[in-house]
Amino acid sequence: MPCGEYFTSYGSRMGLFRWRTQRIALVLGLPIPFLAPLAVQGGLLSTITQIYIFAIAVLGLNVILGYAGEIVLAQGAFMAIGAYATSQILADGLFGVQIGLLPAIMVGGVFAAFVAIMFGIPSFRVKGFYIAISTLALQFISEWFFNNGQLEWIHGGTQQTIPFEVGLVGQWFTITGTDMELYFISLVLMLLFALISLNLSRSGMGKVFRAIHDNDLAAGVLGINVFRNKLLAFAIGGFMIGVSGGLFGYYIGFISPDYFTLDLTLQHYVMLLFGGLGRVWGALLGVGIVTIIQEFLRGFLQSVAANATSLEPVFFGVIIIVVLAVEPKGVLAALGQLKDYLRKWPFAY
Amino acid sequence: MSRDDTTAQHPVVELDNVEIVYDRHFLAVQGVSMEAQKGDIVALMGPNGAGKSTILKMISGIGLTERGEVTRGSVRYQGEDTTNADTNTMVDKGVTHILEGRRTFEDLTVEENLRCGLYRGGRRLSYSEEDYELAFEYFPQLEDILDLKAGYTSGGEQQMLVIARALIHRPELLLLDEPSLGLAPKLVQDIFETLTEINREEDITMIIADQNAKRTLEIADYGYVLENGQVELQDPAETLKDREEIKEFYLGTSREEGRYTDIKHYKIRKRWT
Amino acid sequence: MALAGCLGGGGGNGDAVSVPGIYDMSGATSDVGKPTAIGSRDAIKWINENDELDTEIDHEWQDYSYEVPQAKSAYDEYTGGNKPPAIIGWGTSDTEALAPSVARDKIAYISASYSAKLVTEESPFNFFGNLDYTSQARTLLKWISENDPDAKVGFIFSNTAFGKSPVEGGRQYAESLGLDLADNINLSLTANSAQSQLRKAKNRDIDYLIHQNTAAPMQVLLSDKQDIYPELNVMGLTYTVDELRAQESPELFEGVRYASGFKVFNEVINSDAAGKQIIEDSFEREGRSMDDPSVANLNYVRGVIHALMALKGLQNAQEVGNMSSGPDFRQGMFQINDWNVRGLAEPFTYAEDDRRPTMNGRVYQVQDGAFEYDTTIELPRKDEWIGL
Amino acid sequence: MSSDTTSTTEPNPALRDGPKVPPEQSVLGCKDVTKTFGAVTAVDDVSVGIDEGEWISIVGPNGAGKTTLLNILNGFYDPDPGGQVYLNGEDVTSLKSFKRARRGLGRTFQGLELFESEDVLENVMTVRAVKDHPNLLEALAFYGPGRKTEAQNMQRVEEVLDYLELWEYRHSEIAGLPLGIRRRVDLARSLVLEPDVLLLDEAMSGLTFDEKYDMIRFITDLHEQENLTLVMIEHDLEVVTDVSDRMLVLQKGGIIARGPPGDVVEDPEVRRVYTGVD
Amino acid sequence: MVDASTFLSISIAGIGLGALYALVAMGFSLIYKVTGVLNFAQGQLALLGAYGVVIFATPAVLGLNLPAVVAVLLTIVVGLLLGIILERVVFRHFIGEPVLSVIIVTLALGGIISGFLRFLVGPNFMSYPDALKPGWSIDLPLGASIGASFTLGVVLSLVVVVSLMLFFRYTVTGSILRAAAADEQAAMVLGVSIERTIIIAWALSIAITSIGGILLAMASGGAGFTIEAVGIIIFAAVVFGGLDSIPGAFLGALVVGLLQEYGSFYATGVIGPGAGEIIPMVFLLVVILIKPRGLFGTERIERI
Repeated sequence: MPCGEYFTSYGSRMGLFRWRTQRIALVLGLPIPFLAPLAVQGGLLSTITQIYIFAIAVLGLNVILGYAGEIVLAQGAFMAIGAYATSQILADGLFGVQIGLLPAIMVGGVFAAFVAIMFGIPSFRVKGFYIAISTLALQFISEWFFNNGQLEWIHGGTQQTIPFEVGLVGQWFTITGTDMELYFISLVLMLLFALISLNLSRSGMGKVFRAIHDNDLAAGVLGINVFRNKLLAFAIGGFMIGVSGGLFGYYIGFISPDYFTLDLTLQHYVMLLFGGLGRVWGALLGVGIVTIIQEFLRGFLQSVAANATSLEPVFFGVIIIVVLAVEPKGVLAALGQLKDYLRKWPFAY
Repeated sequence: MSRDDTTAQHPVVELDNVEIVYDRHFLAVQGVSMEAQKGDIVALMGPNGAGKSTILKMISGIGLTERGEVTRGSVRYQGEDTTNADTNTMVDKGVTHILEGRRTFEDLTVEENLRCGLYRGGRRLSYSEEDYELAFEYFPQLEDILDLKAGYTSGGEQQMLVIARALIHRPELLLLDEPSLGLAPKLVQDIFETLTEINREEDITMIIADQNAKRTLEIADYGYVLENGQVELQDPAETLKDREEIKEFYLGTSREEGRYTDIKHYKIRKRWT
Repeated sequence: MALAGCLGGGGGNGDAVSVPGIYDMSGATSDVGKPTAIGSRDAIKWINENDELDTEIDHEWQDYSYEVPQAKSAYDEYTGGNKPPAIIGWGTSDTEALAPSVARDKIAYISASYSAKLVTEESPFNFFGNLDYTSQARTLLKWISENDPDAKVGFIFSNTAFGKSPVEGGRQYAESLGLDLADNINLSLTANSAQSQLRKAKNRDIDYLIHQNTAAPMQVLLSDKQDIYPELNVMGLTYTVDELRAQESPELFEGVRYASGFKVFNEVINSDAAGKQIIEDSFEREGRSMDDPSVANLNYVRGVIHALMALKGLQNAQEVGNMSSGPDFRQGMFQINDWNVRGLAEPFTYAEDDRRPTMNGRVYQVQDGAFEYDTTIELPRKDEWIGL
Repeated sequence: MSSDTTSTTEPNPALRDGPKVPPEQSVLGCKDVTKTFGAVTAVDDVSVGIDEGEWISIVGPNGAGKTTLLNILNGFYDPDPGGQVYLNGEDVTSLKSFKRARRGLGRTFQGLELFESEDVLENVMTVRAVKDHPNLLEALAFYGPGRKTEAQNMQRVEEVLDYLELWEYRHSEIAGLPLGIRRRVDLARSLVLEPDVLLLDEAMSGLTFDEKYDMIRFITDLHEQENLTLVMIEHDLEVVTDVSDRMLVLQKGGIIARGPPGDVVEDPEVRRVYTGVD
Repeated sequence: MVDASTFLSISIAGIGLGALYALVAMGFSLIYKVTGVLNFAQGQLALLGAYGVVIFATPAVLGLNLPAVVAVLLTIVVGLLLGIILERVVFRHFIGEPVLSVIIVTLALGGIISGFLRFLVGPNFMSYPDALKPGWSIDLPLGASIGASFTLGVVLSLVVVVSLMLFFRYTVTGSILRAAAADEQAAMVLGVSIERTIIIAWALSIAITSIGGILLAMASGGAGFTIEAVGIIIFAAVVFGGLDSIPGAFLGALVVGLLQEYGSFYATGVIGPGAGEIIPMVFLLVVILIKPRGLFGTERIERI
């Protein structure tokens, strides 16, 4: 940010792209993901699609964790709920009506949001650690639930195949799940949720969330309905994570409870923390960087020794600890600090 | 003045042109020089944020845990250079810091709180009530509430407990940060009287940073007035009490009754309705 | 490096045929996945060295650590450009996740996931080289009905799709054999104790317990068995036991019966099977010891079988059409008839309407930490068993 | 403070009457309120009734239950069963604190409780945002009406910041501000909700004479111009006697005296337990 | 199905299992009580203990073949050392950081430990040496009996809970540890070395947890990665007992052990397989909803 430039109105301060450099970056940068499939294909395209899909889940986590400050360890469970609901709706329709892929995914998100709200209810009395472990319990219950054949009448089967050929909306715009289609669906949904997250963070609601995060006791006394807004954050976040789960299910074409384990939660935490809690761009950056590091790390470890890939969590564990110790606000904040430092240099304070 | 000239070769504490920086960029104190002679009570005065607490914290070393650092000048204790020494070192040398805000261990009983004061005397496993004798001498009330959780005691009792806990520690230099904050006027008087007594009887040097300049100056031998991280005034307490600016801003004795009743509404601005 | 590989697409050099591998070398099932992967890779190297095929087999592979997203991106990497005719995969997680994709892309997928569901019409491009899980259980049930017809039998399994897959079909078969059946018992994949399970078995007077699970819970079960119910006979399906386990704790595994469609490692080495040459040459080339059960075990044989299936499929595909076409490869597989996989397994036969390679189950018993061949049970090839 | 008037030795019975206004009809009041934490009784059977436009001060030694009483009045704590709280003549005992805040009960905090990670403007804007119940859809889309309210809110907030002379600090991070400014931000935050009754919990503690003077100036103006009802916890007896209409003295959770400040401070009982010999 | 003898043997199994959980749970409570760290890596620390013995006592990993007793002692010593290292390298940097950071650091630590073990030992179940597979058991009335590792678990966890309670209540060091937990700075100005108290707490906690891990492994004849799951199960125990209460953790663990055994024996027919693992989780949720403070937890009064 150039020094000396001040906003003249609150409106411009709340703008999505406040600085001219940001606008230029947008104009130059936005077409890149849309043109990317011209240059890349195969595994890399698939990896980028995964980045988009996980980015939605990480953005959802960002709403709950970054905005409302609740530690939720049930990414896997919410994604599973989204995926199974989506699969069931695609198979049987919603009340017998085939509503197509995108609506099905959205309804899947609603299911996840509903469960997220249920598990947000203890936040009426407790916070922090208790929410963390009750959602951890949810994770385990969810794995058990989807594995339990006796409950097939609810979840519709432990393992389900999602047909690739499906209408996008209703029976129209039929797609066959090619790399390219998956890429663009994921990209558009990811951009949509990124925009929603950005809006949320700059609107009054985002302020309310941040106030609760900062000081929930004072927030309550100052007229903020803490409980309701926490549940709202759970709902919005849960919805996004559920959508990501539904999309992931369609991307793979098959769902099974063991895709949605605690490891997924940890992975998303690494991504979010790396990019920076509470920042949309940070979350996106985190998902991208961590996925790329992961790819290179795996390749590198494989070349070292056959079983060296089991060291992957060791590397990520170390990264998390170092990031939290050195720059708890993530990479984006670190860049900002660097910029600040350069601007002030050579005066230390 | 209780200055003992035979042992006063070195002041107990001596700050020489000290600059303190917090968090690597926040300049809290610049170029402060001060000293406390053996057996004295030294008063630190000044508005909030002037650097009183910071100076105490850097003397006791606890400031290091808050990312504070003496970046220029030196701190000497009994003639030894102790600039940026950590709390453990300073405690071993006989410095005890009573932090702002009556920091009792709330979940521990009064007795267990006092027990923590025994720590310095070697990591003992056994102890008896005799160890607490010194505390009960000055604060006999504590004896009746030994089994009460500290969190359930009154503000005055908590302040007494904190001072008593420090006394058991047998310090040579006691740093007190806002001992009167939030206490009833009556209790403030009691506490300050007891502090004077301790200072006399146990020959413990004290540096007191307190908002209540009036009371502090009453018991102090020497006083420093800080503003914006610098020493504005310094003099023996007797002299300071008579200075006009002190009266005006800290003692409130220059004007008569009703300082706040005559507030002129000179800056009324447009209001929303 | 994976990313570098991605950029290259799934090509390979012009005259080579690509058969990529997606293995678990480091993930949750790597204890068995790794020797299997080594077996496949060794065998393909041997095939290339010995010019078994006109062209080279280009065998790129990735370790997907038993994680589905990685399996998917590995798959997309190998299929992004020119689609290979076949892929050698590994286990339940990658096989079932990729089954819809291989069906869509028409790529044969050879793996060691033996769920009977994989031979139904829903997954026409999946192939495996063993008895399906249910038929492994049927083999053991038939053995019981032949040797101890009055015994009471129970199933114990983990509460997962993998664990449950043989249960329904197995129970039906047991009933038809007139065996006395007890209620099912569950033992989690991550169990630390099997005490209550064994107490149930004891309460229900179960004589034979058929276990579908992985090796770790098997070990837990057997260890607790000694304290609680030592008289119990435990029988395991293919992933519950191998030479490494048996050798490590011979006293635990003593007497355990095991059913499989292919031979265990030492049996191959001590036979004159043609496939023995592959193993011996590979071990010599890589400087491995035949006495190291962490590689020299039945899983290695499993891997070799996968490579040989791929080779056979390619050879036959060349006859029916184009070697590098998935559908032709699949047709090629259906040319396989009564083929004993160079002496490594019971004869395999694949048909368009029945992709079960064999219905013959070899029963082994662990004695002193070694697998002793007992007998071969021949099951009828019933159509209604497909997918059950 | 002066003490030249000879004090009476008998406690003044007029200072031991009940609430001046019946709590049920008061703008803010409580009846028979008790609050215990485990073994400790923090507030012991207290009834208070505050008249519209009054300025009440609550004094008492630390731990006497002043803040707890305030917390009960604004709903942060529920009183033990049996006690009632009234706001504008209505029984609000079962109403959560955020609802009482929306009905015009403002409050500042002893410990400030500012949203530390935001700047001054955001701190105040956040509370203001509550006023018009942010709508989820508007928030997600952030179009038309949402932006407009945002701009209106901004205007109000600017007025308050201007009034409290905080304009120059509006983009400053909370953490680096001096205590006096932070206390003013806290006040600004409670003012944007446009309260009828304002609870001030040691709003001047730790301030220098100048800062106190400013603070009192702002509050006095509000009191006089807006007829704002004020309840203030304060240790500085000088301030209390100078500005407030009535005062309450709390001791061990109970009210030991209430009435005009001049009379109360001269009461021998109050001197014995609180003010001491001075 | 409910006959007295079976019920008794299941109850004993539950208490035995619960006693093993209790060791791990007390390790958790100890750390929380003293350092305020909510350790999500307890399961992995138990795992480390379990595999420590494998590493030292069987030649499979490092070629060592030490006697069992030496291996166990060495494992505990390694646990103590690890406590020191963790304080020095990791937790020192997180004094006073928000709960979130610390929870995530422990999650990361769990990943590091289990990843490292997987690399070192491989994912396999590793049998314990015979010396650590005691065959004896104590016969009880009604035909029930309690096995060696459970007996050891009950005895050791009792010893640990009693000595920790005495330590915290009656020694200067115990008071100091609690004081440091309540207010670090106030303890520091009394000459308390926070580093030392944290080191003591971590070393003790990891040592106790390691013993729990070793006994858990002994109960199933060897070490497997499944032991990690204990890290989740103990949450039910510590929440029920009250997070910072060591006797609470002990009792809670016994309750959870019983629930698990009763659940898997009596409830699988009703609510499906895996009931034994799920019932403690549901129990945990119920406790959080109804009595989050647990049985003996300290009540925190929220102040503003």
